[in-house]
Amino acid sequence: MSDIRQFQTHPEVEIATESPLAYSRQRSGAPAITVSSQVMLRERPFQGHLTLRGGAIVLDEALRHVLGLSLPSQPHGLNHDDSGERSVQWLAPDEWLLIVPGGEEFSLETRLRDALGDAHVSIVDVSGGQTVIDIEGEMAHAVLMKFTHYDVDPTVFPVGKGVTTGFAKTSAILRRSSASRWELVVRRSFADYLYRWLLDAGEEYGIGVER
Amino acid sequence: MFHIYCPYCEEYREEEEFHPKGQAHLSRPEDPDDCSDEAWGDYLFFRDNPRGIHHEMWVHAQGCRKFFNITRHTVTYEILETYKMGEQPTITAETNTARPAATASSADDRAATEVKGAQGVQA
Amino acid sequence: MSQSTKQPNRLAAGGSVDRTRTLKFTFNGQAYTGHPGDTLASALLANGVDLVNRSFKYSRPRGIVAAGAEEPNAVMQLGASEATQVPNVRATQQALYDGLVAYSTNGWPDVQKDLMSWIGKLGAPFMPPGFYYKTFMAPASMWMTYEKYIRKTAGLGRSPSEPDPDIYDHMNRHCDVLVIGGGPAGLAAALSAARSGARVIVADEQEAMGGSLLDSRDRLDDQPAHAWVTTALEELAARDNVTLLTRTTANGYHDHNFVTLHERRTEHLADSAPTIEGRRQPRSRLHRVRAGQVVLATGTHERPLVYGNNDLPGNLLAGAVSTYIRRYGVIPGRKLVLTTSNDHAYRAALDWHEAGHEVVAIADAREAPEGELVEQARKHGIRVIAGSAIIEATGSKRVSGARVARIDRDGFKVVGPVETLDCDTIASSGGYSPVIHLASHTGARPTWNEEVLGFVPHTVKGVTTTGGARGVYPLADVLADGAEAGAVAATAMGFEVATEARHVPQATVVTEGAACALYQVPHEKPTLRAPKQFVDLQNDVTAAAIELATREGFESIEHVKRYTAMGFGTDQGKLGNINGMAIAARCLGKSIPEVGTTVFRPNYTPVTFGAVVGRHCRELFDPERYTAMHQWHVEHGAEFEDVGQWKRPWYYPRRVNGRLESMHEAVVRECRAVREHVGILDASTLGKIDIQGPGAREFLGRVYTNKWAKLAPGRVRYGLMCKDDGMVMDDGTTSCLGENHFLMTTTTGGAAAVLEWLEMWHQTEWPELDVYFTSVTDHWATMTVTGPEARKLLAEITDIDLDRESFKFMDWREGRVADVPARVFRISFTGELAFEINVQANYAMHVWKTLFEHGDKYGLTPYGTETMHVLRAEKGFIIAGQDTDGSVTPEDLGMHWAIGYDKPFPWIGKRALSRSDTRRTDRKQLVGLKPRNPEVVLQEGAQIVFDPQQTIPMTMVGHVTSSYYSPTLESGFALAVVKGGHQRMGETVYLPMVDGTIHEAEIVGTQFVDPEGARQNV
Amino acid sequence: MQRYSGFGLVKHALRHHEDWQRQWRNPEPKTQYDAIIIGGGGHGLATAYYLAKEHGITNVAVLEKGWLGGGNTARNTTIVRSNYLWDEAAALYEHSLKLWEGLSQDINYNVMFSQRGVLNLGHTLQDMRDIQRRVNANRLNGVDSEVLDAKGVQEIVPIIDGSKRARYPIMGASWQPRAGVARHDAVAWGFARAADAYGVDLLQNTEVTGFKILDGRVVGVHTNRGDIETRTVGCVTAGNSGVLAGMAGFKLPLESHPLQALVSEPMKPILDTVVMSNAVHGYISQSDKGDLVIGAGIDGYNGYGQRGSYATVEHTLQAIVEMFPIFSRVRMNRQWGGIVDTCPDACPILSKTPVKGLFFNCGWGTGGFKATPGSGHVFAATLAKGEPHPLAAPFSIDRFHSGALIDEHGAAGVAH
Repeated sequence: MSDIRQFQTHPEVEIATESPLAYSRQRSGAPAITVSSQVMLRERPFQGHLTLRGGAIVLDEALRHVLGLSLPSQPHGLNHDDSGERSVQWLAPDEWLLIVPGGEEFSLETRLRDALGDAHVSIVDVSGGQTVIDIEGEMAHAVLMKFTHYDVDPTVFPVGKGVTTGFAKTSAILRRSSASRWELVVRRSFADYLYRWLLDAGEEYGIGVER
Repeated sequence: MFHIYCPYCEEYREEEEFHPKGQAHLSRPEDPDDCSDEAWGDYLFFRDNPRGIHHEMWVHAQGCRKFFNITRHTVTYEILETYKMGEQPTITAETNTARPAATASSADDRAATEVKGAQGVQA
Repeated sequence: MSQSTKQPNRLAAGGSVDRTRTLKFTFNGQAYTGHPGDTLASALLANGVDLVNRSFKYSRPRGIVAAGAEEPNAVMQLGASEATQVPNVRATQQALYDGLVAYSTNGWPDVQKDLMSWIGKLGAPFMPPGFYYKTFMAPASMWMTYEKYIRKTAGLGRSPSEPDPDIYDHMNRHCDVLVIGGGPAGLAAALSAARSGARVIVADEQEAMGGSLLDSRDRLDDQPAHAWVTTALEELAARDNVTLLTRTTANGYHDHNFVTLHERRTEHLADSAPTIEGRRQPRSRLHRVRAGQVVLATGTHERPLVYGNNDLPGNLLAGAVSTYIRRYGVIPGRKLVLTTSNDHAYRAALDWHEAGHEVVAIADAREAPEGELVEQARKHGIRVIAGSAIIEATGSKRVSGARVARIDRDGFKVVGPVETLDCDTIASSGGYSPVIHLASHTGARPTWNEEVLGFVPHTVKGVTTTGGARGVYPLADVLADGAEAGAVAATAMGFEVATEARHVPQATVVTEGAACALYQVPHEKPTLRAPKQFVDLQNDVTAAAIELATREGFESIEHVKRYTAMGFGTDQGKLGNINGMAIAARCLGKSIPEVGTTVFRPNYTPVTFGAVVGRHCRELFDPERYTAMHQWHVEHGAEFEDVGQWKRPWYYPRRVNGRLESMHEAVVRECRAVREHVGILDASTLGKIDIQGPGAREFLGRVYTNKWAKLAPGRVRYGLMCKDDGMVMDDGTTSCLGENHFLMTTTTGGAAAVLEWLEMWHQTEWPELDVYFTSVTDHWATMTVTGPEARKLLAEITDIDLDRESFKFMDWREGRVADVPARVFRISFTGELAFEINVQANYAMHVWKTLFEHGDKYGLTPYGTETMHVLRAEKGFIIAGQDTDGSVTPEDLGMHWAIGYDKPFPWIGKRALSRSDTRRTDRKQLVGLKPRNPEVVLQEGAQIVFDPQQTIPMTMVGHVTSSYYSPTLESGFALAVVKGGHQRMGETVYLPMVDGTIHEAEIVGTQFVDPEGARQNV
Repeated sequence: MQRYSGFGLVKHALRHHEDWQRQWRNPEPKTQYDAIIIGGGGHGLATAYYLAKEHGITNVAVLEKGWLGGGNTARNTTIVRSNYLWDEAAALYEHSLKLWEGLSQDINYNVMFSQRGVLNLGHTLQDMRDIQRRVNANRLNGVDSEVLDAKGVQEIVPIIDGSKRARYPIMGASWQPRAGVARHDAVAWGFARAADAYGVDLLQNTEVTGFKILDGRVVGVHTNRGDIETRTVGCVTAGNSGVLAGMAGFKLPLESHPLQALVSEPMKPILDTVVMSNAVHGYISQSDKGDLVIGAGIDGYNGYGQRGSYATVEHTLQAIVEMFPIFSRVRMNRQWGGIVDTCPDACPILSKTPVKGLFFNCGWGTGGFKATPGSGHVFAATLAKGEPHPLAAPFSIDRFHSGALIDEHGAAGVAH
């Protein structure tokens, strides 16, 4: 075995998967989106999530080389590739979150490790432990204001920013990937709590869930 | 409710994202086996508890998870600076002797102190 | 119930109520009407309701005094149904809505015929301040009985007895400038700040913004003042950078400009928040605001004068009289006498006169009052009696007269004959107190300003006080001051404020004469013998009480307040505190600032618990964390145990012969399944930390007590973690995945703390070690398959070679389980053959279900935490936090084998183990206990003694930490800590129980089942 | 001393209350005292009282930098109980509880000690194990205590939500019937008046600015009103103890933290016992005036500002509404904060110090008010004899070096 043991989590055959919100939809339902819905939710599960830790310079080089994506060097930076399907986000001075289409994460990790050589870094697959919830609609930021003490005024939270901060009684990652879309990256075990919180807080605005 | 400048996130965040971790700049004795019980007890349990300027360690638990230091006045609760682990404070009780040791009524002189927090301090 | 449709005190015109619409409401069961725009107080006054409550201590009749937050008397019970009851609502701040139901909070059988008033009248002389400290002491045994009766008189309103049907929420807000108060100063500040581009929030507690301008006689830009309010609000509302919040009270100012704003969203509409298109909306909302700058434009509160019987219904604040007339079109009486120390209060007399009612006289305490308002009054033919004041009101349930006399303020005596004037209303004004509450919430002490005759706020960083709140009173000055304050605040936030942004309207200038200092009005009799002169109306604190307190040696104002209860009501002494201080100062021969200062605490006005709680209640009180198999557990009838925030299956009761198993039955069955066949546990909640880097191995050696230098890839080791005081904090297994790659597991409850612990040591002490820690708790789902049949079952669905030689105990392997890539760890917490299967959580349900598809024939049984506890205890495996309590060392646990004393680095906890107390041989040590009677299951927490004959207090030598019935042993058994227990094997200890029985048990080793460990090694 | 009684009250009423005497004098400081107590809070005043009453030492001054009883005595939530886990702590608090039981009569001042019982709720299996352990220990130590199940809790407090609906349903509780509440200010005033009657000088607005130490022994104190000689000093200054220890040249294992409390508006009686919950973090009782008196947890940072973080208050009210959903529409009137001096093991320090003649009584954390008479009683004995009273002996500073801590975090967990 090598110094670091990578692990391909995906089976070679088709296997039924359950997203972190599978139980929640059954327990709490998913209110339909109507014309009067001012807030809409959508889960985007089963993506590849990798936590990168290490020095910014080597990681940036490797990431450019492998994905053509540059590492945000400034706090709270969020970069997307041209397709918009792959993103890398600053989490801490030595930590970034890479989100890619589901299934890419293993080979991506391998390629990154190849590119990184002996550099002291850590790459950890956390795909099973996180999911992404999109929040859209004219009152999306109002729901977020109930949800987090972070300043989510669209005039001061630009597109391309992402933060880890408190949401109700836990924490999550909030990103603004486009003018109209906010993304919450939540941990699996807290997903149900956060989902129920969103439904409750969004009731006033006719919140609906894309099914 | 403190508004704390995280020197790693480079912005102010709400107190709820942080955990206080006690006195800053404690260091574990290099050779514990050489310590007397007295010295080891001091390291474990005896902390500065000033009424006035205090250096304390906090962790940005709901953010970048980094530990850092804060210089804070324990009566006015004013945060005078925040700085990264490994750096030294620029404001101490000694450099700040212009301010009298605070007494119960001296929340008054809160206005007198300048905040250096926003930029943090690069050592 | 009779219906009164007339509103005898409603003026035909004036005010901003909508006379075209009628609202019905009831007060004390009597039906009344009012109009949109009314408060409950203005509607009651319009209906001629004088008596609204009985006082707290003396049961004296009380009426409405004020028109805002400072009202002490009109404190009501609201609510049409049991669940919607709200205690202690101030009628002056409650908008009238159709169907409102209100009751007085005191008075029995009712407020008119209150029997308690007789007790109040007869008993009053015996109830000086602090009387309860001086009596009810004999005999000692009677206090609880006395107290029962004292408590019966307690309180104002009552709590509902049913849960709240409404919801509440929070809104976190950020702004550059928060303006508190939407009166002239606040609006001017908001305009100048907003025009600079700053993000501005304006909060005002009233139903409409405008503050004093809503009932002002002044004109702005040659229009009525309220017209300018409309213009200003239109401009602000049109701006994207401005948020206007009406019915929103700034209740607490906290450190670093954090302010809580309580917005009453539906309390003006109905008893319970109406739904909108079937959707619930919050009854009220708490805004948690972090402001760059705060502008306090909170205005003033008028102070009443303190004279005899000043609490009779019909005694009002002068300003309140104006407000009721001008804003609500209500005149609260027919014949008015005004008693004042200043010009401003003359407005009440002028408004009264203009409303067509009689102003009998104005008693002005100043020798030579002069000023435009005084002149106007004289011009109207109103009698002004200079150098005089009302010394006493007369009447029984309503003012019927005013006794006016010439007074010597400095000598504190009446110096002329007393004239009794016939009247039904007395308006009084002793000046104005800046509303400085918020500025002192963080401990800054206000200072007395002799010119203003009031306390003004001390400077607070990031806060600008403006207008009346800092003692600026003429309207033109207030507007200019407000505009300046807004500009200062915006500038401080980096915005440029142009000159034209500070534009304010032109105000008419009214010249006012100087006010004089007057608080308590002297009476012919000394204070202790005079009719009651109230200072704090809500708490029935009189001038005499304050005098008495000072006589008894209570000289600090804090002592006076506490001894008399002054300022401790729901109005927090907004009317009375300054008067009380002045009276204390007079009694002590000191000046007001010498007596002390006044501090306020949040809240400015009371806030509903529900609003503070917001959504963090009921189902959302605390997160519930679930594993990927949770739904299966629910569907299979699991009972759950709360472990930290996780919901873990506790046991799975089955329906047997139509009856659900008890926990004991289920656990016996589950235990047997594991020991005899195979069981499965959802172990996903264990904390899992991925550790990478060349420094990982060294790091593990420093934070664990045992050795890690030689753990090879493919191997797993148990580790024990201490704090530097030598006490066990957590434990778990760590696997070597690669030379520089480890997977650490922690206890379920300890996961977050351990990760933070590792980060702390790395970041603060050993940054030179190249290592990174990442939580993977949620990424992996973990299922433990354990029991003699575990290998057979797993073999059916895995490609991993499970042979005991190639996959040894404490090895891990990777491969496929149910086609899903898995890491399988051969570790055992049950003492049986066991495999811990880890798969990516999204595939977990498939793997779990597949195991059951194949497991049926082996008797695969899901088991919960209770069975897990029994099985591990039979093996003597500890649970950190249950068998340890922060005072237990690894040595105490008998885990010498896990202590690497000879490791080169002085690992965390090592040094502390050689302190004198940790070296004692009679420390409490972990042992097994075998009850002499096998049917006995000792109580967890039972205390242990060596000598059962000893009388109480007995010498306790330890306690039971874990105790269960073992289906394997067919006996109860326990783990316990016992003093010097390791050296006492075979000895008998005793466990005296609450019911008097004393259990006997033998001290034995901690491994009850398979001490050789053969079963897990098969 | 004018004796207080119901009869006396009537007599004074007939004279329009014009003849009440001062409850204590306002004397000038003398130049020398046999003993000086620094800190005029409940503990300091009790110490002075028992020094005079039990040990005949009456040439005593209490130095108070502000007003008597103005610190934590005036700011706590007045809970009195003795159901602590460890023998040493239980003995000390039970000693105190016994003194509470006769206190009003002893000092002729009704401190309104109301033995309405205290419930400590358990919400998890581990809570219940800890409760059983503590109750068993209490009983064998002679402290009244019992374990109740959820039904038993509901019987005592019918308005509590005992259903399974709760996020952390109530599983049971410990119940100490002799525990209760008292009127905090009256305790300070009653001890002050009784000590004054023995001739103790209560010096308010008198701040100690330093110690006179000769050859390792204290010989006097410097104050803002001049120097005073004495060879025995007892420091009872709670949150400020660290500052005074600094003046004497040594450190204490103490940190001063904010501890917050709040009250609702007064309401008709609805809750006639004390309910505490460590697990959901809140405790509550209803005063004789009708306020719900609610205590919050300790803020984690050091602070002398007599205020803490708003989030702490939010969490506490969440817990209260979780336990008592019917209080959702009740309104919070006031909040405030005190400064609690906490030791690493959540137990106090009653100890000699490196300076001879100088003793410290501090570190009570959240347990201070309930200990007032007991603390004063054993500390007075310690000062009088120069050696720790047997109940005080385990609480020496030495334990932080030997490791013999008395870890009461379980029993003291949340403030109370």
